Amino acid sequence: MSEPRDLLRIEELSVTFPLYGGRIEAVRKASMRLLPGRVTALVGQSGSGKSVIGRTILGIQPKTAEVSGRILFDDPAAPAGHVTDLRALPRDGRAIRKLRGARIGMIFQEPMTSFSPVHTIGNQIDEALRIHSILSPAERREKVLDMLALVGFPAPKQVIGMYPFELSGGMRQRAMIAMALICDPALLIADEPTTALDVTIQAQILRLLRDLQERLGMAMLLVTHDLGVVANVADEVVVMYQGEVMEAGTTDDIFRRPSHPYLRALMNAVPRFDMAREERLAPLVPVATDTRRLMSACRVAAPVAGANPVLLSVRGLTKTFTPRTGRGLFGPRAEPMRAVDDVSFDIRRGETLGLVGESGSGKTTVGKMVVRAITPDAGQVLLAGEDVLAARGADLDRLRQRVQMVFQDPVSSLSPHMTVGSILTEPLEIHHRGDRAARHEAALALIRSVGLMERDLIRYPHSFSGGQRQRIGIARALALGPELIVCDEATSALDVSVQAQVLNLLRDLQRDLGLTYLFVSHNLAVVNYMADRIAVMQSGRIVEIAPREVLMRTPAHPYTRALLAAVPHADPDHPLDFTRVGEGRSSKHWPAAFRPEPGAAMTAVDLGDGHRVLARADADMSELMP
Amino acid sequence: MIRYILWRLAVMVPTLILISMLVFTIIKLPPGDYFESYVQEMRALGETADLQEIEEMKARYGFDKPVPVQYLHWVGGMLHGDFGYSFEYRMPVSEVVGDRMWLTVLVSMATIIVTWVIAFPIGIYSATHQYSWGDYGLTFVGLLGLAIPNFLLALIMMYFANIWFGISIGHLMDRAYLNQPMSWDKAKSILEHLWIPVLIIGTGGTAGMVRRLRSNLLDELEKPYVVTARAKGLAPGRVLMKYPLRMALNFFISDIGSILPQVVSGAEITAIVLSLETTGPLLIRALQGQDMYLAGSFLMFLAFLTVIGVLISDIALALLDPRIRLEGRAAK
Amino acid sequence: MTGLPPPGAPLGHYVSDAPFDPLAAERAAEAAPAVAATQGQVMWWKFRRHRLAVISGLFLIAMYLVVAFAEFLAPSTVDTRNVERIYAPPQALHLFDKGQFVGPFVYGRDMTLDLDTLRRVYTDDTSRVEPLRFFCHGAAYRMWGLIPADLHLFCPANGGELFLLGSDRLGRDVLSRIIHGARISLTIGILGVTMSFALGLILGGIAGYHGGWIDLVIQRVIEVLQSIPTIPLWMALAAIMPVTWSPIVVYAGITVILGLLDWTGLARAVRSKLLALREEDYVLAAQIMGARPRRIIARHLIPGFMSHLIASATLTIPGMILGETALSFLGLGLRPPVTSWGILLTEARNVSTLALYPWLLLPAVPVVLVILAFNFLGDGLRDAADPLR
Amino acid sequence: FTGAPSLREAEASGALPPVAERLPKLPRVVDMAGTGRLPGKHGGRLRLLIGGQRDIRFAPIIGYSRLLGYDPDFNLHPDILESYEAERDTRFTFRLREGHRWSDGSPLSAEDFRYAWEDCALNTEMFPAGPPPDMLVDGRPPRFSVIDERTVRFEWDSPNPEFLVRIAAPVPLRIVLPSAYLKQFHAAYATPEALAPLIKQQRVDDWVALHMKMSRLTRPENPDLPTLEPWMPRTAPPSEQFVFARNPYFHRVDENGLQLPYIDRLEFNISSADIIPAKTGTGDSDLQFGGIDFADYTYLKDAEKRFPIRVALWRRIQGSRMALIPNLNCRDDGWRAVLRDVRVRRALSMAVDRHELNMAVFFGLAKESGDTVLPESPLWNPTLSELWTRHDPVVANGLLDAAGLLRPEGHHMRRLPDGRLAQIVVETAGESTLQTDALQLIADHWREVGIDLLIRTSQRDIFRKRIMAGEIVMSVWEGMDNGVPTADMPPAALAPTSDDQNQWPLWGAYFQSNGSAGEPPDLPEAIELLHLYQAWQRSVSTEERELIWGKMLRLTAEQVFTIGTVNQTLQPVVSARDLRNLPHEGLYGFNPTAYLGVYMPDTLWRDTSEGGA
Ligand SMILES: Nc1ncnc2c1ncn2[C@@H]1O[C@H](COP(=O)(O)OP(=O)(O)OP(=O)(O)O)[C@@H](O)[C@H]1O
Ligand SMILES: Nc1ncnc2c1ncn2[C@@H]1O[C@H](COP(=O)(O)OP(=O)(O)OP(=O)(O)O)[C@@H](O)[C@H]1O
Ligand SMILES: [Mg+2]
Ligand SMILES: [Mg+2]
Repeated sequence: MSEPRDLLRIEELSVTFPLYGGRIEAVRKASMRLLPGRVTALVGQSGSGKSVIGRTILGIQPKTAEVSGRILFDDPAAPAGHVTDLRALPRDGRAIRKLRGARIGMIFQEPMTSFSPVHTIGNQIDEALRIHSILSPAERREKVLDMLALVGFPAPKQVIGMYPFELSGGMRQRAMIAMALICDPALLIADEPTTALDVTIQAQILRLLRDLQERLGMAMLLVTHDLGVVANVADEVVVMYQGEVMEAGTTDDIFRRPSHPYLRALMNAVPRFDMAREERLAPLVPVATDTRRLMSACRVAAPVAGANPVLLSVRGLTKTFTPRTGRGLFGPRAEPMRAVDDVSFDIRRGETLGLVGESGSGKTTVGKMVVRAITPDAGQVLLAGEDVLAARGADLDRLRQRVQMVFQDPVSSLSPHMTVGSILTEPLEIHHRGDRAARHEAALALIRSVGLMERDLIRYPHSFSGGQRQRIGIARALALGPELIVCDEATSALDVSVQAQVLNLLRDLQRDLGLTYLFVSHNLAVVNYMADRIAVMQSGRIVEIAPREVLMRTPAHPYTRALLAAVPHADPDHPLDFTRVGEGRSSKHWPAAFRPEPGAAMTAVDLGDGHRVLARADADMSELMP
Repeated sequence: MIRYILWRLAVMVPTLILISMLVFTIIKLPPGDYFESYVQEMRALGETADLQEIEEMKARYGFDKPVPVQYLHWVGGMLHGDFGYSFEYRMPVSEVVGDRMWLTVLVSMATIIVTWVIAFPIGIYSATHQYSWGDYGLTFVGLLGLAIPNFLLALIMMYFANIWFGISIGHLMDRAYLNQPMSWDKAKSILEHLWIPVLIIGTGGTAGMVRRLRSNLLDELEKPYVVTARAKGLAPGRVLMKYPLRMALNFFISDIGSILPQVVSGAEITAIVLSLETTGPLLIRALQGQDMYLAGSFLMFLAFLTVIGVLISDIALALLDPRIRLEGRAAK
Repeated sequence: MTGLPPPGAPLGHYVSDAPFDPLAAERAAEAAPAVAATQGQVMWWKFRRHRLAVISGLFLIAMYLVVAFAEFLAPSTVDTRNVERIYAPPQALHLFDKGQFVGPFVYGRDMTLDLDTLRRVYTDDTSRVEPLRFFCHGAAYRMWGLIPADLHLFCPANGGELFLLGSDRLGRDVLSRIIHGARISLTIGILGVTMSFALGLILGGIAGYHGGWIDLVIQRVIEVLQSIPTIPLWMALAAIMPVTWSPIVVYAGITVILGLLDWTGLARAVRSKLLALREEDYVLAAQIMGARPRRIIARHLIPGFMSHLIASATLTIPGMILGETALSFLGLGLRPPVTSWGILLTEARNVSTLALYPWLLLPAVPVVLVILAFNFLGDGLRDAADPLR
Repeated sequence: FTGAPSLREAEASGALPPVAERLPKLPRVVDMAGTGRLPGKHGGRLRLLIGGQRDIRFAPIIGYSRLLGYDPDFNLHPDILESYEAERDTRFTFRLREGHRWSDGSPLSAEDFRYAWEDCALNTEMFPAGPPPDMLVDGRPPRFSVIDERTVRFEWDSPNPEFLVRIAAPVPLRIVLPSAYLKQFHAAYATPEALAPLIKQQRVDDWVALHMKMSRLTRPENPDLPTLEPWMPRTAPPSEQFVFARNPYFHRVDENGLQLPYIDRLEFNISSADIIPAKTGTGDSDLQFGGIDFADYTYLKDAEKRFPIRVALWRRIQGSRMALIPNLNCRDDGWRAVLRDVRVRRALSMAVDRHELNMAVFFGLAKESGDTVLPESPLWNPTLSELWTRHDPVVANGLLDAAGLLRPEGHHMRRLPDGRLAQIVVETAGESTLQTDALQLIADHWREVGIDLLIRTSQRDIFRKRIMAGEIVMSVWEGMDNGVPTADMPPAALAPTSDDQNQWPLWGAYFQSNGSAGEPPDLPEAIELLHLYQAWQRSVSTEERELIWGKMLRLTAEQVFTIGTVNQTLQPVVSARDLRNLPHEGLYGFNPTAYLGVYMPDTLWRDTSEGGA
């Protein structure tokens, strides 16, 4: 090894955005460095400038941004001592283009919108290869297929011809990872690369990244909120708050000797599996939102108190998609794909059902069918006894006010041409609630309750950070004061402190107003914190459903067990065994009783206590009990 | 897709029937008929018309029959490939068009190609260099072309082309080559004459194209997927071509339906001023003189092309953007 | 350099010593003046930053004031004639006569006939100084066709003549005719644009949003309408309009009907864009909120298409302003004494004008200006509606 | 005799006989020097611009080769005929030149007359309604007889003074047809089997249509049809250019024995009407009279500096360039009564300031006059031109007052006796700005006498319908078509004889249809005009006719049935500078001058010694 050097050195980087009558200082004199072959984790508050740093390194920050400082890149492939200041390179010039994609790969935080909707996945992944390598088309295809397999696609050949909007959130994220890695970069900027992935796949990806790191000496700037991931993969950690570096050090230093009050608050806010039911998460700023006031402006009727009747009842939901792969006019019709397969469950009023499961298992699709955004092929959705799918006219109008959804993709679910103020007041406007001033008040209360500021009301969605957008989505879902909210990965982009604030808010609302949640998440700790019962999905079916404690303590289904085993812990003393995780993911490794094989009828077997698991109808009880 | 195309072809039949009725109404709408206007025109020149022949033709072409019968006669004829008889030219409609058709297509195609060749780079330049001097300058020139009526522009260009370059006014070729078989010299002469009409007809379209392209591109340029593409190290030009441009083409593709008929109808008024040997003036004269079969058959031909163009445009749209599902909405 | 070790060295444990107060930011924001603004206000702020657009807007307002007060602003009426001053070239406006300031004036002119070429030759007579009169009584008119008056902003000197932009073949003042022509050029056509846009948006929006058989029907209607080129339609319509109608009513009627038929191109563009956009999540979100299709189209989908719409609108305007040139060319348009810029240009459509009386082409100038103004205004509006700016 | 050099080759190859055999024994010798012309030489071409295919009809009009035709002084003389005799205008004997041939070389003989009359005009399949009305006198056809190979005779019971006039007309009566060529299309000569493929090939329905199509003379679209004109068509439509080549058998020679025409070919180029002046001004035409107007003169004159062209100004022969024509048959009772009052018509005429009009629109070069004949006509009477045309608002006001169109106290505008405002709607079918411009001036003039003039434009084809229906109170049209008549030309235009006379369409229709349409005239002066015309039709001597003409002209001028404005307006005629024998001044009109026809375009020639194409 020659003399030690930094792969990337960021010195005194500042980035500001102009805003009417002011400016947003997204990054303030931040400095950090990356060693070759090492992982530096960048953690910090939502909106603290992490993504902006990532983009600025590549020179793809928005045109309006004003940047100062130095970004020194010391390419190991270049002759020693040849350090380039990336900032000084001409925008989109040849020099920087040679680095982008080839030497520095980037995984964007929002994989959902970072793909062009009109090009196939294969085409877009292949593109970097096409520019930076001299491979033949066949070789390239081979490589793309390999990469797709590596990131966990069971059928890469099929994925190559698919369009982004046909993939689930997690699948898109994996495609994004494949795209960033395809050229074996020296530096990978991974902006929350695993938020949309279930823990087993997350583990697989992390292992892949570590492999590459070891094999190719790839360095990684890992932006993440999951301190568990940090503890497991990072060598060094940089903590940011409001655009400034608050604390930096080795993983050991950070986890064992957190010094800055912010970092300590952050550590405290991590949800743990051993939390008591009533224990609350500790946000950075212990704000108490007056839940009644928040919704009084908008709420139509107070929920009926009393026993816990079933609010939402889902029976036999099924949905099949026909991929649009067959390009060209006369291509053969592609095989239809069953995304959701006979899903049934109930949620009582005031209860939270956690929905976890494999990426691409149909969780989002179920959620969308519940809110009647997608029409199921078969099945029934009953809201307090009313058929959701059959509602028309005034009934539908009422229904729309009772059920809301927080979308997994915060970017595309916010109209790009509306200010946040308009977005938040729109639902009220639609249902003629209050006057202009009252609506503005309501919007203000909503935006504050999710930790944003008044001035954000006049900004457009694109100018927010990922976490901020997600919070706007939550605020909008709350605006109408619905009874049921489908939260599809509602807090995946939030740092733990803000997450704590939002989760507490949701819990308070539930407590005070009896809100009901269908809570889709990959973060099992969060699900554990929020849910009363948890359902686990795999390949379009619910494989296990049980009350929270039961599922956490005595998971029956091998997939559930694999999931639980793959959760990374924010504790350097309990590292994840990457070599073993993910074994339970594929049904091949499952015991026969759970293995879905042609001809074998599968049913939900009741294990008592509301614990049901999907198994062969003829399976022996003992085989099923853990 | 094949099913969709077949279905659309089937739908074309009632559409075309409807259109044929409309066309027939339009050519029948003006009071009077060809013979009336012919007699009047002759009279205005102080001459007398050959009334006998006119009476004869009137009877022969069923002008005394009720309108629905005339309509059926006309449509029936067209189904047999008989497009009627031109009173003005006194020969079957199919023979009147003659050379004009390919000359029209030549002018129109040249115009369209020139329009595109000019408009695309300029539109892209204007969008990527918004509010630069180049953007303003090109916008100004383009709008100038748009703001001056084509016939005036034609007149001005002809006049000055004649005064300065000695190019004879109007037409598509030197008179010497008329009715001559195609030859090298004739082609050269056509090319020499072509640029004026192409430039004139192209001005308005080019400016429109540039402005539309510019604004559509501006919308797309900052989209996240463009940033992604840049992060892959794609050159700005390539990024532009592959992503925003393709998205911005949506408007353009949806308009193919009207391009096709334009190709054969030509810019009528400019063609009249420039005395081009194209079909535009033919159509206008036929309409003015109420040469109804000539006008009607021509309009029907245009309508047919429109319908085909719309179909092509729909298919192209679906190919361009996979989100567009023409066969109905699967998800909702 | 705070906390950053030299290249390659092991990382020390850096802890910022800046004071930390999690509530500071919030308090600071609270202290700042509240920026409660609606989306409309935000857009207005953005529009104001676009200088050229603001200037264009002001120019257009001025033009519409001219439209409103044409009779007063024009030195003479539309068809005031002076057969002694046929084809008079524009007169230069002077301020100083022989080094002496007299205010705006023109020199008197003499006309001689050249009987060989049959041309009228005008020569300035510098001994006759004819100062302009302001707020003067001149040719009588009826304001808006109602109130009789004869007050003008400026008129020629008593017994003098004033043809700042020359005169035409009947000795009518080109400037006055341009001013009067603005009235039709800037109103009727715009009405047509508005109508065709409203229709294009609504029908295209419905077809694109709903798709399915609604789309099928609307598309067939579009096909049928697109199949009929405008000129034949124009001719047919002009032919059936009762002869007893005044030309202006006929023209307005035709423009309106054309507006009713001209929406197809836009509708198809809107439709195809919406077919793609309707699959976005924010449309779903709006549906879940209970928004009606109308609202979704208007508030969520159309704005994503605003640039194209604005560009199309500003591009259609020249077509409408000059629409009657094509009509007049075919002998179907407006008739004297009604006039418009298009008419003025059509009247100048022969080579004689070009070669001998080029000032008759001056009406093209306001046309160009108005079209530029509309386009720059459009640019400003586009930017105001663009969230990225 | 000398033939054209361009035909030498054909002569040499035997495709054409030598010139002496192509000419009649006795060709018509045009005395160039004697008529102020320069004898010329063969060769060259003339390019002309036309606005549409149908304008190739100019070729046989300006070719003006007729059995007998007018000279520039409107004397009739035999042209194709060697001689003719008209006995008391009832018996006409025509004698052909010996050896005269059609342009395909077939002989012109009595058979061609017989074929035209017996096989065509009398053929009930071709003319189901009987022979053309132009050939009938008192409803009866002539007796036709072939005297010998070269002599034929037409004979009526009563005089037919219009017969020769019609034969000499720009579009002549068809009494002779190339029978040798046409018989192949005639059912009497060709078998149905022979006709069938021709019918199919020409895409017509039957042999009648086939014959009609192949024998069209007025619009020479069939290049195979033999002709007697100086140039014969060489282009089959559709085309943008129509070429007419010299007729090798043309029957005229100059005094040096050169066979006419001098010019080898005419090329008619189709241009849009709008740019004909422009193209003329850039030297794209060698002889241009159609499609250009007085308003273009300045431009054309200007172009003389740049291009080898020459602009001449001829005089138009209309009785009035523009006339206001009150419709005495209009349906509006109030206006009809008023307009039938001669005082009103006179007042309206006197209210027009013709001088201003002349100055504004015609540079003062036109003549202010009523709608009557021009000085070039032997029938001209200067007092008639001036009758009721002086601009005198005082007299006009007096006349209107007397006619009961009173001005209420304190008002400027008059009212009709029925109380309506005296607003007269004048309709034009005109595309010309000249009409609308002039009307605007007249509107001002009439306002002086308290009459409000509104201009309205209708489409040309519905204009006629509206006139017939009486919906138009007053129209604008040109005055008498032929302002240079001789006494031998029929004065039909002055009497109610046709439904296209805008002043009395219904009376005209009544006469035209022999009483089956329209209304009988009920205005004494109109009735008298009709009687005078009928008297002319029965007249046999020129003196008698002169008398009748004189009476009719005076009556119409007195009665001001049409309000003329100016006449003898100028028409630019542009020619290549090296073109010889085109008079610098001439009369321009359709009938009887056949545009340039009477000035013999076959005598035009290009003086190449001076350069030019
Ligand atoms: N284009 C932009 N215009 C204006 N402000 C912006 C823009 N992009 C980001 N910001 C602001 O800059 C700050 C930093 O944003 P950034 O996206 O880097 O946050 P982050 O640390 O990635 O947060 P998260 O964890 O929520 O993704 C935020 O306050 C955001 O509102
Ligand atoms: N519009 C569509 N067209 C075709 N296939 C689709 C479409 N939407 C979803 N799918 C498919 O349906 C399956 C389920 O998708 P869904 O989005 O419900 O997964 P998910 O459980 O939400 O996954 P993730 O956790 O990754 O978000 C996926 O395999 C996806 O490819
Ligand atoms: Mg971020
Ligand atoms: Mg999902």
